[in-house]
Amino acid sequence: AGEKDYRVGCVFAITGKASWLGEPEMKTVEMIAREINEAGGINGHKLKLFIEDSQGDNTRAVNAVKKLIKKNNVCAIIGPSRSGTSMAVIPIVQKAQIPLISCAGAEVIVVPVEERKWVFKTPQKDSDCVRRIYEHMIEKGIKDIGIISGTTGFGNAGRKQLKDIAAEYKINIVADETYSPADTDMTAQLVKIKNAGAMALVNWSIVPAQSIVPQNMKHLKMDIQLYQSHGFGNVKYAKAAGAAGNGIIFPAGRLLAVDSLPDDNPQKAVLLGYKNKYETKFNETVSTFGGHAYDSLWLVANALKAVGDNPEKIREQLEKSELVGTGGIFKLSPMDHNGLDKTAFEMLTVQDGKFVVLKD
Amino acid sequence: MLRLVNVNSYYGLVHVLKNVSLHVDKGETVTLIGANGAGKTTTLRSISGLHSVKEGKIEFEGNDITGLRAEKLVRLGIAQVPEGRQIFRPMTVFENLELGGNLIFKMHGKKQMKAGIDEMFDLFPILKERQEQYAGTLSGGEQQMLAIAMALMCRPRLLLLDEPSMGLAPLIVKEIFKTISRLKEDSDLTVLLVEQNANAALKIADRGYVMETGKIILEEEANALMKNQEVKRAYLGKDQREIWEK
Amino acid sequence: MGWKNYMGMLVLFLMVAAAPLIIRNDYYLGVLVFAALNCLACIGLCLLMGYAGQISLGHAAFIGIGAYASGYMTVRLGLSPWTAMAAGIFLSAGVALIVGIPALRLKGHYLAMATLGFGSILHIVAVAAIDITGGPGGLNNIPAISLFGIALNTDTRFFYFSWAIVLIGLYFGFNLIHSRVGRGLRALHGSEDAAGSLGINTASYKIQIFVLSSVYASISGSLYAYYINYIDPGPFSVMHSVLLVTMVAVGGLHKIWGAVFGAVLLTLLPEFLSSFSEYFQVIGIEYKPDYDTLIYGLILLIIMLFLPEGLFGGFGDAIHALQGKMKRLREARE
Amino acid sequence: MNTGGGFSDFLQFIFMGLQRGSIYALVAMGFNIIYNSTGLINFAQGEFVVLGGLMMVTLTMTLSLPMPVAFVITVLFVMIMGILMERLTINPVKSPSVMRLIIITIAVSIIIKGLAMIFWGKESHFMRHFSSEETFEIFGATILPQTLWIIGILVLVVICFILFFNYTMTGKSMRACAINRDAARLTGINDRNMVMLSFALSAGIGAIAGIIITPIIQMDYARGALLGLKGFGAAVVGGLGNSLGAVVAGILLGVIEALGGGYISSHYMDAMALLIMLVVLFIRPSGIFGSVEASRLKEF
Amino acid sequence: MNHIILELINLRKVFGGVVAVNALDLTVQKNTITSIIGPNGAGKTTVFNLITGSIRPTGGSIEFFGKQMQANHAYIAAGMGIARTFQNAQVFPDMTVLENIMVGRHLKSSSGLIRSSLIPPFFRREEKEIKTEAMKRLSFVGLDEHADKPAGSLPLGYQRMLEIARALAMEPKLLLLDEPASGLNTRETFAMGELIGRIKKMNITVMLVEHDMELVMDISDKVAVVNFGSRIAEGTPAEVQLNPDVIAAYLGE
Ligand SMILES: Nc1ncnc2c1ncn2[C@@H]1O[C@H](COP(=O)(O)OP(=O)(O)OP(=O)(O)O)[C@@H](O)[C@H]1O
Ligand SMILES: Nc1ncnc2c1ncn2[C@@H]1O[C@H](COP(=O)(O)OP(=O)(O)OP(=O)(O)O)[C@@H](O)[C@H]1O
Ligand SMILES: [Mg+2]
Ligand SMILES: [Mg+2]
Repeated sequence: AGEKDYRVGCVFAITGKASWLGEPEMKTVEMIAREINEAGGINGHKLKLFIEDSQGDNTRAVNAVKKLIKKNNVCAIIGPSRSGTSMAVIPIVQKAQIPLISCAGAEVIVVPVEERKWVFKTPQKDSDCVRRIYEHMIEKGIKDIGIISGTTGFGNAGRKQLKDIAAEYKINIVADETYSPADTDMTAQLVKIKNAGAMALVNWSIVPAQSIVPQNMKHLKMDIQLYQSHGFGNVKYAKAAGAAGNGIIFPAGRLLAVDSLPDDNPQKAVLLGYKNKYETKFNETVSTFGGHAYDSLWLVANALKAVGDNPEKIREQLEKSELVGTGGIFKLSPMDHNGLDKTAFEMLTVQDGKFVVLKD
Repeated sequence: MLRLVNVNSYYGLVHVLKNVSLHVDKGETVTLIGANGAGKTTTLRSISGLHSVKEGKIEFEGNDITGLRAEKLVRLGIAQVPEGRQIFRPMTVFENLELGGNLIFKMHGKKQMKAGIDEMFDLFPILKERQEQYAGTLSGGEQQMLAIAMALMCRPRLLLLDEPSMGLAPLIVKEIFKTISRLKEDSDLTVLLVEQNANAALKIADRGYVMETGKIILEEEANALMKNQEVKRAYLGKDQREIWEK
Repeated sequence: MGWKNYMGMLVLFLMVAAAPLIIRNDYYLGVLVFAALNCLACIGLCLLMGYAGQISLGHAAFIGIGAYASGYMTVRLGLSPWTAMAAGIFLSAGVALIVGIPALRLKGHYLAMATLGFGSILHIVAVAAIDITGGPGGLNNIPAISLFGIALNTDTRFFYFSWAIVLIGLYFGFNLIHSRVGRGLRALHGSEDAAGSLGINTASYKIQIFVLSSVYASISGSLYAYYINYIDPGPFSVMHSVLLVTMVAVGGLHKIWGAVFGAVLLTLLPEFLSSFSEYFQVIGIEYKPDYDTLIYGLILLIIMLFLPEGLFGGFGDAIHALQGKMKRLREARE
Repeated sequence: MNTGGGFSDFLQFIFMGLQRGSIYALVAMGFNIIYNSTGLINFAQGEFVVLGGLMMVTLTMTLSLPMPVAFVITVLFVMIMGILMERLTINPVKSPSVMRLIIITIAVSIIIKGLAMIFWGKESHFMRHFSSEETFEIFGATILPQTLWIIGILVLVVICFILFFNYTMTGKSMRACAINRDAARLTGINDRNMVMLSFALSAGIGAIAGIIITPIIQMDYARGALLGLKGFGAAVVGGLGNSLGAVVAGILLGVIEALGGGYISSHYMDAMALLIMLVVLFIRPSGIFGSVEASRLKEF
Repeated sequence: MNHIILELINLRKVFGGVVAVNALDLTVQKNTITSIIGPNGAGKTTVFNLITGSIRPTGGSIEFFGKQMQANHAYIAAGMGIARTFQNAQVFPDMTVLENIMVGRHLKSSSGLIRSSLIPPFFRREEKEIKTEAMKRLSFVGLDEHADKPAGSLPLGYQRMLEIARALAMEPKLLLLDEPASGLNTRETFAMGELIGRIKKMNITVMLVEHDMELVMDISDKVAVVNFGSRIAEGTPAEVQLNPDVIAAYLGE
């Protein structure tokens, strides 16, 4: 004891329009930090978290990050939760030279890496997700597809990736629709997709409204295959979709289907540990979103353990970190501030409101 | 019937009524005259419960009614025709009258209310013609008639009239004053009348009060007031103004 | 002729000049920058609402126009920030003119709805027109603006810059309300018929002031873009318009100073609340940010319930009441 | 694969529009009721819808009460919230200006949102449909039984309210209060009761909207604002204070959204609906059914 | 000498089903006081609204200084030199009495939005001039001591005076007064009559709508009586008073 605290900042959308992301993230980091401190801290230093609520709002997020840096003197920052808010705070951490590990999905957050020296992220890359989906489609002989995405930073980035990578797989996008996060009925879009002759549909979104898509499809008696993005990573979404959710296919980290993983999977121990702790403590199912915060915090904690709380050293350490996390097996490098590839994904499917690994 | 004892009222910090005391006996018509801004309207609003009284006491038929809200007082039998034609402008004339009769409706049912409206149509035939028109598009005089009719629909025992003749054609003014006298005789209505047209008011009144800057400065029989030199000089104009007021 | 207002500006000027000497933490200066940006938009809105009596629930759209004009022209076209800002002003003014001509014929809630609809439409366009606005992904790498060759890229510099612009905005505003035009605006607020009968072209006046207030908003938006160097449609939503109106109303609708007070207060309030949460953690009670919304609402409610003329008005009323009491006391003594 | 072709699509969009529009219409009517008795726009109207939806979810899904019982309890609960709101925040205001009251309702909406977040959490809640979830087909377009429930309930509510406001004394008295408080009081109308009643009624109608829509759209604490805005749009475009106008404009809004999304572009579908609404307002400055004359006779 | 300043020719206005003004002909001579009287709802205010361009006629025309008026907004008529007061006094309640009158100088000053906002008021000559001119009108109607009160708090009689002062600040050629004495007591009405007399002396033509017959008969040069939107009599006060139609429709026995 007597050692100074290691100060780490967190910015999550705890309330407001993206609270379904920020809430599990906050719970997770609080849980892990307590655990670390109860075990004696990091090299005898207590880990002190400063958690700010961005409300999913750019201005708030900017203020929060500044506060963490200027007032709380943190040595690293975890978050923000959303792609847009992450983009908004990048100039600040770049200028202040404090490492930031975003929990948001879009790949542009860490690309181009030369301009994002201080920025890292733990969620899997959207381009890898797209590739996994397209590979599965090719296997199934699907050529013409429709895409539908939510108009958020995440949806927008995914939509771009879907369109950019389609040619690579000779996939033909016959319909490209969007819906706003607050929308409650996608019938109009789906009818258009149906008429365009799509053989499968990809729904790229992170908002709860995404679970309305399968319901609407069912009501319209559309029976083409529905793919979702890794933004579907909360079993509540599958439950909300009800019976209509059955058979949805989506790539995701293995956290969601840990029960159906073989025992020799290297991630299994980590996944089970996190899942069990989280679910007993908060009495709700884990989501991949909490997992992103889990991975981020452990990356920071490990770096702190290795080099102490100098931000520049942490940054250098992060660039060579390796971690078996919930999102996959991270291998970061100066050229790759995410460190995951497409093997981080497992193709999952929904069965009676549960996620299971897709068999074929 | 009505008694005000040392009533004081304010608008914010402005002291408007200063120890006003007056009384109106049953069946009497009393008029309150005074210059612009003397506080006549405020007196009426204080009685009818639209304006709150800071100090003093108001009694109606022996009961203390100070501080009661306007809608309660209407039930007790006090109706006011407010200054400036307060009617429901975006509603039709007929609906206005119905609303005026909403107490009758509640207590005696629809038939009685309809009968009341018909009475008003007899009294003011022009309203009958205009019954489907929005009240706000009536001419000034028509609006004033409607306002009086609405107050009468409450079947009051005490009627407070705030400048009923304002903006009305001479013929109508005469009608209205005639109506007031008639109502007074027929149905034993007690009236407290505020008028700028002091001559006409004093003619139908039994008694009068003169008000100046928030104080009652004079109380006398109407006839006596009309002859009072001071009053003549201050309110009744330069000479006799008898030509147009028969 | 409004000497008090100009004195007030002097006081504000001194406060601004001294602030960075007292407030050593850049974070607080940063919050005050956002306060300044909101002030600017609110001053314009106050001229429109408090003086001319026309409501706008779409003002965030003009902030957005300023921000996107600045973002687009600097990032995509490589223009200088000042040029881009000027272009934003012209664009806002143009849009305000086009929207204002039909919309300002409407009154009250109808006008509110029309401006609200307009604001939502622009927000949707910002989301959907990906080629120009970057869509939900936004525009990044917006350069900092520089003045006399000094890049305004630190919080202190931008603090002075933004508040200087607020002071200029105030100066214009005060000049305006104590002029022929300002009186014309207040007159049409009081009675459009009477104003018309005195030769005031009420329609044209309403449009002029709408355009002017859109310019204030546009500048605020441009500064926002140059300050945080990244924009996406989020901050320009209808909810922000509602917040602006709330700021003006909380401060007191009928005084420009009210708008300043309201904007500063409601910008600082959430930051106070989040600092509060730390305090509670220290004394051991678990305070969650979840309660922020609730407390924010409660504070807003209490202000509106107990200070009818808004904060600034309430301030004035209190002084007034005190004066009245003193006077009565004096009278009583005599 | 799809056989109906053009017409069945069109019908599909119409169904979708009706379903959306009905909710807008109900919210708009809620606005109208309070507007009619006080002249103000209650920005917490959307929050009533949310409260209705969430309460119903708790009663039916968590406590497993039968639908009709839960329905009645929910509506009563939200009506009490409406009354509380009026008693605690609107009634005490001494010298009400419309602007001030509107900001107060904004504050209340924030408070209700905050409370809902604390009690119901932040996630979306879903609920069983009233009857079967199996769609049936009409000319190649599919329709959910729940949509029929929504439309049916809308029609019922509309008829009740039109009758109430235009043909009952209480309804007219409520309108009178909105127009001229003092004059209303002088005819013996208890203005305070009228205002309270209007809050109760509009909360009730909001609750109904929340209850019937939740099975389809799910419900979370933050939904209120958007529902409120759309409803406000419908209320204004229909002509403030006019129930029939609210219904027509609400449904119009819903249908335009659906058709725009279906035939033109989903990216701009909300914008198109709003644009048409604006054009309507510019042509008819007092809304579709609002009387120009009547509105000129009203103050703000 | 008998110069016609305003001429209404076959003027007609219909509101929905109501014919408010019906084939009305009327001439107004320069520097006179012309009164219009008639029962409530006869269409007097409507005539004023037509002259000032705040509503458009259904038929007929209005000629001002021999030129047909095309004004379709009130401000255009004001620009031509027509000022008015309203039946329900319309002051700007939140502005002070002096400011109310300063608004009346609108047409006599010119600085626009940009010039106004650039230069502070105390450096603007125009502003000083507006103020002195407004003060003159204030004294003219005798409201000096109320200059700094909010206009809304004035008693009605003073509000009417204020409206007139405000209209005079425009330096109009023609002044339309809509029931300036309503709500005034006998003495105040007398003062109002005297005020109107002084206005006439300033070479301003006055049109008056009023129900106070003594006032009308005292000061008018010419009286026109309308009923149901049509003229039923016209002449000097003395002639009109004795006209049986007028007595039946308006004055009463
Ligand atoms: N809302 C108000 N706020 C402030 N002062 C007011 C208000 N209403 C009236 N007053 C003031 O109170 C005083 C009395 O006004 P009141 O209306 O009672 O007079 P009145 O005798 O009815 O005059 P009038 O003949 O003009 O109707 C006046 O000096 C007036 O200026
Ligand atoms: N906007 C309108 N819509 C319908 N009818 C109207 C409208 N304006 C006026 N009227 C009608 O036109 C007629 C003339 O109205 P006007 O106001 O000109 O009368 P007036 O002679 O000024 O009466 P008063 O002496 O009572 O003021 C009235 O019957 C009135 O109801
Ligand atoms: Mg009075
Ligand atoms: Mg008239």
